[in-house]
Amino acid sequence: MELLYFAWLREKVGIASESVPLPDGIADVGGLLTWMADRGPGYAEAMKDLSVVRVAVNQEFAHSTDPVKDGDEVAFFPPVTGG
Amino acid sequence: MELLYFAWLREKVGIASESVPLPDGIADVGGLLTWMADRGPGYAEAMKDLSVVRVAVNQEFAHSTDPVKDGDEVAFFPPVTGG
Amino acid sequence: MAIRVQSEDFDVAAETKALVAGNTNIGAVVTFTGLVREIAGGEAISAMTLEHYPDMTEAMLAKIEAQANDRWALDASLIIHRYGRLEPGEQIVLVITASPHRQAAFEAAEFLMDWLKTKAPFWKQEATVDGEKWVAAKASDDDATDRWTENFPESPAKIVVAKG
Amino acid sequence: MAIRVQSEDFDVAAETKALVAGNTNIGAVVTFTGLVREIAGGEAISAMTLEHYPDMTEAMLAKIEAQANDRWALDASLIIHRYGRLEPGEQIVLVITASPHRQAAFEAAEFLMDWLKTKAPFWKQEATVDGEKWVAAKASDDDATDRWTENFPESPAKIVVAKG
Repeated sequence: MELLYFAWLREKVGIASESVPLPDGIADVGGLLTWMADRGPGYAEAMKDLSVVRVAVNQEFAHSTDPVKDGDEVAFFPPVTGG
Repeated sequence: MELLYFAWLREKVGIASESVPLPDGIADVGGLLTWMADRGPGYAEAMKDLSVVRVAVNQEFAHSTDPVKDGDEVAFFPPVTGG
Repeated sequence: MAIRVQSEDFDVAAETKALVAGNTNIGAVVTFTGLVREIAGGEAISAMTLEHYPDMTEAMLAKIEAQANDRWALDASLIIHRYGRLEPGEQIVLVITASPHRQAAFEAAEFLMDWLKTKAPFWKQEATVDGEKWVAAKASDDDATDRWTENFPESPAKIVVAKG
Repeated sequence: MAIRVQSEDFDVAAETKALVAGNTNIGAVVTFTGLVREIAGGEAISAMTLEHYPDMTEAMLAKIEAQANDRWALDASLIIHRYGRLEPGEQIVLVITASPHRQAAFEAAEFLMDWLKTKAPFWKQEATVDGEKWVAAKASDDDATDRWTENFPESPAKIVVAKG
């Protein structure tokens, strides 16, 4: 799957995007987030306060119970501030 | 006093403005309207349906109980349709 | 706030630029432009003629300005209303509002348009194939204005006269 | 409806003209222009940088277009959003709506702006004397969006994860 990071999430993780295989046993957005927080200090820092993390799966806003599968584009970012 | 007429009220009355002395015994907008309707066929026609007549005294919207006095500028017109 | 009543056309871009230029406190600019429609009330019109009462428009301006500025933090605002003969596609009216924030700019622009529609002394006459017709006021415009306040001080209330 | 995401500035007058030209069914045109303010959240800013997620903006467009057209009779509409570095006074965003009637044009423009503020994937970073700061989202923007619907289908709901 393709993981994308934006704004301060990108800065904390340290990269804008990466390709990873779907981790074993992960089937939804909530599982993916828990797995992400364990990948290292930058990821842990980025996922520390999930109240300010939004997730989009294949360019659509997703909830923690929404499924993820290999091949998905999953983006992590703060609440939007455009307009 | 100066009387002004706009839109179809002007067309029915036949003139855009006229100067008249304050009629005897007239002290408010309602009295003036009743007096106006008796001035001739054009005036009667213009004042036939008062639900579509608006009055401004000295450039301010006025109610039937608002006073009129000599020297006032009193305008008669239909509900506005600008904008 | 300024109001201009004129027969000439106006340039929205130039007016906006003049209002906003150099004021970096402004974060939101709303413009409303009203155009003459070719079809009005189901009938084709070839032109429209606007009559007005200039002294009253001027006299009303100070009040509407005070109300708008009491309600919203406006950095600048402008109203232009044309009179005379206009053809379909031509511009009739312009409202511009500028504020630090978008909600104030939107609300003030709507308020000023509602005011123009129900309180400003302009009257439209449409030229149709059946001849010239004065446009009737819409109750929906009064309703739109009513949302801004109860007891609007200069409400153009119906005249009720005791027949005697 | 069209949406354009670009680093270049835009010309409100030219965009409006292109949308409206020749359509005499249009009676009301509303434009909203968002500008970079010099003071934001009480602090002076020297510039702002906008980051965005282009594929998602594109993917969201069809939905927002369908919603706006279900709700309002729009003859034309346009959204332009800039990205990259912008200085105070520069234009950030443009929304134009055109309709036979003013209420539809106003409401649709507000709806599109509320959507942009809460759903469109853009992020602002401000340059202040203390360095660069990411702008925090405002709850008031979510509230503004909530007025348009309950159960907004693509609502960016908070993620709740059971800690285990």
